[in-house]
Amino acid sequence: MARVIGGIGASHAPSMEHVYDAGDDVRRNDEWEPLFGPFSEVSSWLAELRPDRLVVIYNDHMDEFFLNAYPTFALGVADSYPVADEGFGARPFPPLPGDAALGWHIARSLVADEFDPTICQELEVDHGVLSPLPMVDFAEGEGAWRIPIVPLAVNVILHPLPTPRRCWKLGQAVRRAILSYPEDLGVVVVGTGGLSHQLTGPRFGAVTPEWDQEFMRLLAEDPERLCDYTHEDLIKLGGTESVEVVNWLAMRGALGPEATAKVTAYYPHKIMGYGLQSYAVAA
Amino acid sequence: MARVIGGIGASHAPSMEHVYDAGDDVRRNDEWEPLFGPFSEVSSWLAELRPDRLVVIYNDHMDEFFLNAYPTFALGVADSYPVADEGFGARPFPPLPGDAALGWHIARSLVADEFDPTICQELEVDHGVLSPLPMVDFAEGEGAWRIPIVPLAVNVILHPLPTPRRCWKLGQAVRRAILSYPEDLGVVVVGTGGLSHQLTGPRFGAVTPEWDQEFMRLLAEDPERLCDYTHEDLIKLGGTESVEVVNWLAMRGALGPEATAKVTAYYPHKIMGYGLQSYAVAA
Amino acid sequence: MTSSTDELTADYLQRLAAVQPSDLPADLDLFSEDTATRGIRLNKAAYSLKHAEQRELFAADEERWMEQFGLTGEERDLLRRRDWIGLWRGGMTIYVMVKLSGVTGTPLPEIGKQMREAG
Amino acid sequence: MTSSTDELTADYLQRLAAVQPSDLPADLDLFSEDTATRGIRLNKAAYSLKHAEQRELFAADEERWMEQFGLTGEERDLLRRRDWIGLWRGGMTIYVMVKLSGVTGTPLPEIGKQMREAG
Ligand SMILES: [Fe+3]
Ligand SMILES: [Fe+3]
Repeated sequence: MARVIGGIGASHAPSMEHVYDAGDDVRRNDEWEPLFGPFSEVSSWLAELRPDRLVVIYNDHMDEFFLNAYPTFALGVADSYPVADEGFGARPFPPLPGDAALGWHIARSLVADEFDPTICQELEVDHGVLSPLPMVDFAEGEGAWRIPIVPLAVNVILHPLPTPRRCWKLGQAVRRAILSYPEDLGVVVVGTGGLSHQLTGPRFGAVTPEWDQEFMRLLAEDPERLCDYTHEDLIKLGGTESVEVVNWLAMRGALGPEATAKVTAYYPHKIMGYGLQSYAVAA
Repeated sequence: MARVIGGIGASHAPSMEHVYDAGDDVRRNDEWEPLFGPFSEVSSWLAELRPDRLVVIYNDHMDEFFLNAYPTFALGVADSYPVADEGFGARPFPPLPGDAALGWHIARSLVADEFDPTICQELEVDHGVLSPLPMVDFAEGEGAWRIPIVPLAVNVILHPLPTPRRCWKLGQAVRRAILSYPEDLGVVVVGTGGLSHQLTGPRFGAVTPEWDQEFMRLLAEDPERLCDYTHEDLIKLGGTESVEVVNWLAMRGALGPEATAKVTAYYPHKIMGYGLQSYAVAA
Repeated sequence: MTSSTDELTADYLQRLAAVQPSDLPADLDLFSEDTATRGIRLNKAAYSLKHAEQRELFAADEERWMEQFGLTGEERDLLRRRDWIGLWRGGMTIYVMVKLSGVTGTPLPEIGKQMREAG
Repeated sequence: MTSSTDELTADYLQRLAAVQPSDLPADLDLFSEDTATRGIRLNKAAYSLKHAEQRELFAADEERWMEQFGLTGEERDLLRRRDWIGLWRGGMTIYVMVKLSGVTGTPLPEIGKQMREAG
């Protein structure tokens, strides 16, 4: 049976892509070392852990899904996920390898657990996946991804949004799906997005470091407390677009009660509260 | 507050469209009177009941949704629903009037109730809506629809399908959404599809009248019993494509415990078990 | 590894099993993981026929129409031969097959006759 | 009518209220029923820019690009003027606005500056 062997929470942002694409000189300069340093620590940990699969809980930014039919939860069941063109041409990464069989199993398990996913045989993934993932899973020398993924997109854009509690339960359901998968696979669950940011209106650019750090502390120590927050609470605390942190909450729900935070890094910079957290799970 | 004032279960099929479009001479001939007679009875009842809105629980037949992103539940939040071109040109009906505000309210209520709908600002409806609806809600003289709708599409095509129990609960949740809507509206809930039919493989054309009638009896008298049926049970009893009857079960869940069947009509003909049932709800 | 699967209740495992029909007679099919994966190209092709331009292209130049969907050689042959049973076995759902029945002028009863004879 | 609403539990009503932020400061917006309805044409227009052909059309002939989306005269003016606050108030989400920032060569900080000054 498959196992959940670790977790990662990570911000996502186009800025992370620009810095990554600029190469090591920029990644490791004074401005970006506080973000990329911790990422390389998590990358080394992941290389040692050698997971067989990543389940990536993220959100799309109207690069794949549009208002004609906006899914609350959308699950990939493909063997390959092309990189979305977000309006500037797609970044030159090869398509991300998927695991359709695991995706279908998760689909069945979610439906059995009374979740109502939109099931995607084709899905282009945007910076919700592509901004953090190369930092931990791309072999630059070989120009190749290492670990097949199953992407799971959460609606954080078009209200009504699935509640933080629903996202936590989604993570718990993803855990059951992994544990009931007959193949012996080690799976790391990734949640991306946030932390604080505000991209519209007069508060444009507002970042709230105290809440961001409190969020990561609660996520590590008392995650169910976060289920009591409404989106209104989250918006007031971290900005309209910060509600993406529900993706971290879903990730945390998939880890089981015994998980412990290892790396916790935070770097508020310009218009983003960048956060990174890794979780070890007792074998 | 809005109220649920009635319910309708009705088969849907392209054949019904061909007969309707051929006009009264064909509708009321010996071959089709057993189907169209009861429909006109339900139509008269509806004209007396004068509902303000119809919530139509149906399924799409790959006329709007495709395998790139197949929703488990998809809810319309538009003020107008064009008629889909199913491959033969769209039937010459005007777009169906919608009620976007009621749709959005149902979306919020479903999300609050931990359903995960795909929210549709644009949606073309196919014969899942368009084959039964003109029989009860189209003013032929004026060439106009009478009652604004909110369409709710259920995945009955791409397994894993939402279970009969989940669909029953969906109906119950739709009921709560209607009851909590602040406007004073009378709403009739419609469920379309089935009954028995088999459109693939060596059993093509098989119809199972005994089960169809038992299904309508159970739906009227003991609907929760139907929640214990699996899709496997339904497929064995009524054929692969008969699982559409979960749309009736969702409709029934929306009516509350006090509903009673009025019209119950059944006509097995050629490759379809055509069923029609209307429900009165105590005021 | 039993520690992790201990978390899975009997109720969950029963529900999980129930969403996946596993005891159907061989002559009853499902549109699910296997079929949907196998049939993706054929379904995409026939689904396109909901657009009038695609129907016109089909009528004008069926080979050029087929070129758009990455079909395998075998899939093209099934389409050329109007091999309804083969298309069904290749994973084409009945719902897009109906659109193909339209552009090819094949009445549904004729498809049904072939299906029944497939045995 | 109380008979029907008696069915609604306090727990349900609280959950229903909680999914709809109702006490946000005026300078915090939501993308929800009102915005999504108001903004559908503008969002469709900017969303189209994920396709290279649409970006090329925008660059070649902005007016012709705009004709595709049923935009109102006012919406066209907002686009012509690069009125980012107006577009935001017109219901355009930041996520498609970013695509528009690309084709118009407007850096995000410039959009942010305008947003902050909107007050
Ligand atoms: Fe984001
Ligand atoms: Fe149907």
